[in-house]
Amino acid sequence: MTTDLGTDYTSDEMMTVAAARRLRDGQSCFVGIGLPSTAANLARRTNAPDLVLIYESGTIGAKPDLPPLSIGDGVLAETADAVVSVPEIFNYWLQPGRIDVGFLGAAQIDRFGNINTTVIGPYDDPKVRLPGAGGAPEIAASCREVTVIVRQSRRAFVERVDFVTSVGFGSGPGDRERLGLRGSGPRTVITDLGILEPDPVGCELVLTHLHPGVTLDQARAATGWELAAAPDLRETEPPTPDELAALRRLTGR
Amino acid sequence: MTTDLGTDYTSDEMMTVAAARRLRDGQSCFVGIGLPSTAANLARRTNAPDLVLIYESGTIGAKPDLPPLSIGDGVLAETADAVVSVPEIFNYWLQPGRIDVGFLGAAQIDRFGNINTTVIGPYDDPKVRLPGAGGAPEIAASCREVTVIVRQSRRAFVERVDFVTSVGFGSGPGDRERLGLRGSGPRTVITDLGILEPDPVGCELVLTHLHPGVTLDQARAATGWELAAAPDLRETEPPTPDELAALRRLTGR
Amino acid sequence: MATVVPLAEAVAELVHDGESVAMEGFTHLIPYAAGHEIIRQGRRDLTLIRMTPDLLYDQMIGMGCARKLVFSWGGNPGVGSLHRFRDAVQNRWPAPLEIEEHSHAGIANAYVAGASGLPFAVLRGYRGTDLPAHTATIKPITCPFTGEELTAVPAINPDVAVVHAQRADRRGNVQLWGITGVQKEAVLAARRSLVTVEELVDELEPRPGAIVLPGWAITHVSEAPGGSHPSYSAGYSTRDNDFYLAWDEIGRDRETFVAWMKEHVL
Amino acid sequence: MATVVPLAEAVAELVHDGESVAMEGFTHLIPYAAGHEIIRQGRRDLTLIRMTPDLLYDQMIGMGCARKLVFSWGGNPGVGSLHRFRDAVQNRWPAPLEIEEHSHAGIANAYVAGASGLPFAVLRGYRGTDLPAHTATIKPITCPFTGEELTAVPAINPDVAVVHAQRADRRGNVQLWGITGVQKEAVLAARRSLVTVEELVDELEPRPGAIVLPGWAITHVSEAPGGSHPSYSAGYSTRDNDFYLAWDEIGRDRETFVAWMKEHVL
Repeated sequence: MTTDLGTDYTSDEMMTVAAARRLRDGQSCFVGIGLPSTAANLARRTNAPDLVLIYESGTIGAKPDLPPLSIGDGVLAETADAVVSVPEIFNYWLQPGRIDVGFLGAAQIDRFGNINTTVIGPYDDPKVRLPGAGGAPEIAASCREVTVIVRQSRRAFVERVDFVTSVGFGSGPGDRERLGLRGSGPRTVITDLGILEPDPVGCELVLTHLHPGVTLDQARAATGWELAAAPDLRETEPPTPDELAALRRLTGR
Repeated sequence: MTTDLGTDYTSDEMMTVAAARRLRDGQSCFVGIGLPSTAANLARRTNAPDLVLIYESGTIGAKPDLPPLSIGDGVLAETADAVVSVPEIFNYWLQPGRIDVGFLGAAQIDRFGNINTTVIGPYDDPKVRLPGAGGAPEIAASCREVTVIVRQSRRAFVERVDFVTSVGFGSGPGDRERLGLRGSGPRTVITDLGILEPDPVGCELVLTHLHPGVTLDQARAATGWELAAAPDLRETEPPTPDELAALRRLTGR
Repeated sequence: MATVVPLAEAVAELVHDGESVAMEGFTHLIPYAAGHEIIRQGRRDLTLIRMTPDLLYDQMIGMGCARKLVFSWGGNPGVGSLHRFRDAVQNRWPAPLEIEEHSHAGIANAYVAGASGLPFAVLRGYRGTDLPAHTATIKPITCPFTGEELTAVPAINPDVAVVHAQRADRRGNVQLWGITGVQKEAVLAARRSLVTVEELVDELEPRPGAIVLPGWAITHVSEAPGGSHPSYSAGYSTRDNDFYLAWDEIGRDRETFVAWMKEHVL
Repeated sequence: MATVVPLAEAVAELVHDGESVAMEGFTHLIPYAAGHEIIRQGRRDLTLIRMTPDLLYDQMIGMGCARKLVFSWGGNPGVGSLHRFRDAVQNRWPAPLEIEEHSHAGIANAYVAGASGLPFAVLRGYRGTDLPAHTATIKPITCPFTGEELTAVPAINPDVAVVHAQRADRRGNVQLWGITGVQKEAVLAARRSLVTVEELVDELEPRPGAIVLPGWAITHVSEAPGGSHPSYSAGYSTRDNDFYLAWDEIGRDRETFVAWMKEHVL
């Protein structure tokens, strides 16, 4: 391990490390596939060894050696504390709000943290037909809090999503309560440029952290709304050599 | 085995044998505890070796050596094809109407085959507080047909039950359909004196069989309503030596 | 994460006067040791919830722990009546007992709703019976697609659920097998939970038919070997059917009952 | 009691043009062999139901079997898009594809209702999303006890359910383990059912984590070793992740796709 490891990392690596750090030891985490799964698995190897990973395939407490390609790879069942049916994972485990953190990706996200993974363009004549909802609407509704991991660009960060697949803060304050959604919504959006968090009053996502080397102008240029910065905008701690080494063992880079 | 075995049997044995004969091989049978369980287990040893016994404890295809004392004895789970949760046995197996026969007991039964296992006397100030419903209301509603096993007496066979725990034909024709009950109701009531079946037009229980040695007057004296006899009232075949031997192996008599 | 504590401590911490307590175990794995500890600690005014009250609630009712019983079948399975339960309902001894009466399907689904974070469950049940006239927690509901009328029951969310299981590891992950009844639902529906186990082990070896309740969904685990007697724990004990038969006599008479409880439980 | 018949015969008997077919298996145990047989038999106008269409329905849609798709997540897990599905929705190739779109929780509960003989299921779901505006089978429902508004979905009761499992005995009792998804519900919700298995055995040896579907609840069982590839059957095979990655290229282009299907399936 060389000393310049600390600066030799990609923006995706920074994003994954920043996401992993948000998980606290002993929490339960409902994990979406892709970037969220990599970040959750990294957390289990760094700051949160007793993180409980829950996949919608019904595996509770999975301990995969490597992040699985799908949410139902064999290693998840083999290493889980319990494997339950798909109806049970949604009804008994997700729906009552007993899971601490939902980790989601997004194709589009808007200023109120609403997520689109359904269509770009009109629903009945889509420009791009995306995979759809999966477990996301109910993960976004029911987990105590939600962390979204998504690369930042004007295509993805839009004023208003083309289709609300999963509700963030709807059209603003009070909407989650009005809709009867039990979780507190997207508390953190982690991108390859920085970290956004909802303004406690207006629920709008504002920039609270920039990753090292990224400027506020760059973040604004990659956002489809007038991105506000928090008064105490900070720089993310770069990945430590240990974090980076653990991540690269996971991703095989 | 001696030749006079055929006549040396009790009225309870006649009742149990008559009940067992009603089960056909390969049927599925939701079994209540007590007399129904003994009869169903006898059927598995005589005319219906592939009878599927289902107990409300969640055991499907149990093959006990001896009739269990409770509906949850260990032997039921150990010998079952599948053991499922109690919610599952009621929701996935009983409720959709996929079980052929429900085998029930009763404290009171009335002329329309309604069953009381809840209270004798007023509900709020009962003369006798009975165990209550258990699985019976939904067994009576959902099995394709129901067989009731109950000793015949004026105390048990009443004009109108004190409390409808499980619906037979309600107050007469059309009631089951109106209530949305899917099964065809109590097709057979087997007692220690004979067999009653519902009149196809009026749904009233009428006597179709007398057990050997029992008279119509005796049956009427043990019935709290004007008991009608079927035009072709027949005598039940007495227990065969094989049936009796199998039953006594079961009951340890 | 569940913490492993002695039974007396767990009961003292989790079960309080006036609360609702669900003790489940369908014939199998009935948590007698925990129930006896609740009796010894003199809890009062409990709302006892259980599909099949069994001898356990007969004892708790007879010792005056209960104000209300929510149940679906109150008998001694295969034997006959629960005499203490009957005495409370018919003669208000030792105290009046309010009852909320259901069918098995109704209570099972009410637990499912409770475990699922829903306010109610829907079933084909109760229709045409006299139960809805006496139980306020049974209401009609109409299918928004077909217009068909079905039945709704409200969720059961007890203050405490108590169940017995075969094993737990030291992190409080619980393993049970055989007839598992409605125990998972009761634990997941409850605000707090206590699982007594036959044995604490270092590692939960996978077993056919076993389910695992993760420790993070449980409050406390207590070791209580033999804690399901006269019920049983598959793999550890068999049902003491003789005791169930004998209870018919013990429970029938108030004095015999109290003397037995003094000698064997208090 | 299920009868054990060859796969081609089972498909010919059970799957008819214009019917609704649910093929389930959540990542694990996806019934590819049966799906390919349906393609070979040239079924048309099917309503295909499946939580995660996966490559299987991408193939069936691309080969023109489907008139309608009921689903909740139409992607190549961990890889990206299903290009044949996208081409059908965006460009109506090879035929227009009607879609009925849900969330996982919604479809899972619709199967539960179907298996339970109920006309609908209740969940905390969809609220605030744009799905109800586009999917007629999502409606509000009010709790009769609390007045709270929740969501209802109608039961799914397919004409046929097709699943893959590890083993069956000669009486058609089926055993599966690992991730068992929504397969039990799909089979119990369906009017007819087909289970393909890796292996027929004389006796189903109990196994940790295994569930058993009794033969009397199944229509047909067919032996299809390797029948879940490129998905997997725990204990028999591992997921062919390379194939899932390779499919992204194969499925992207119409001609490449048709050529591949001709060579490997037809």
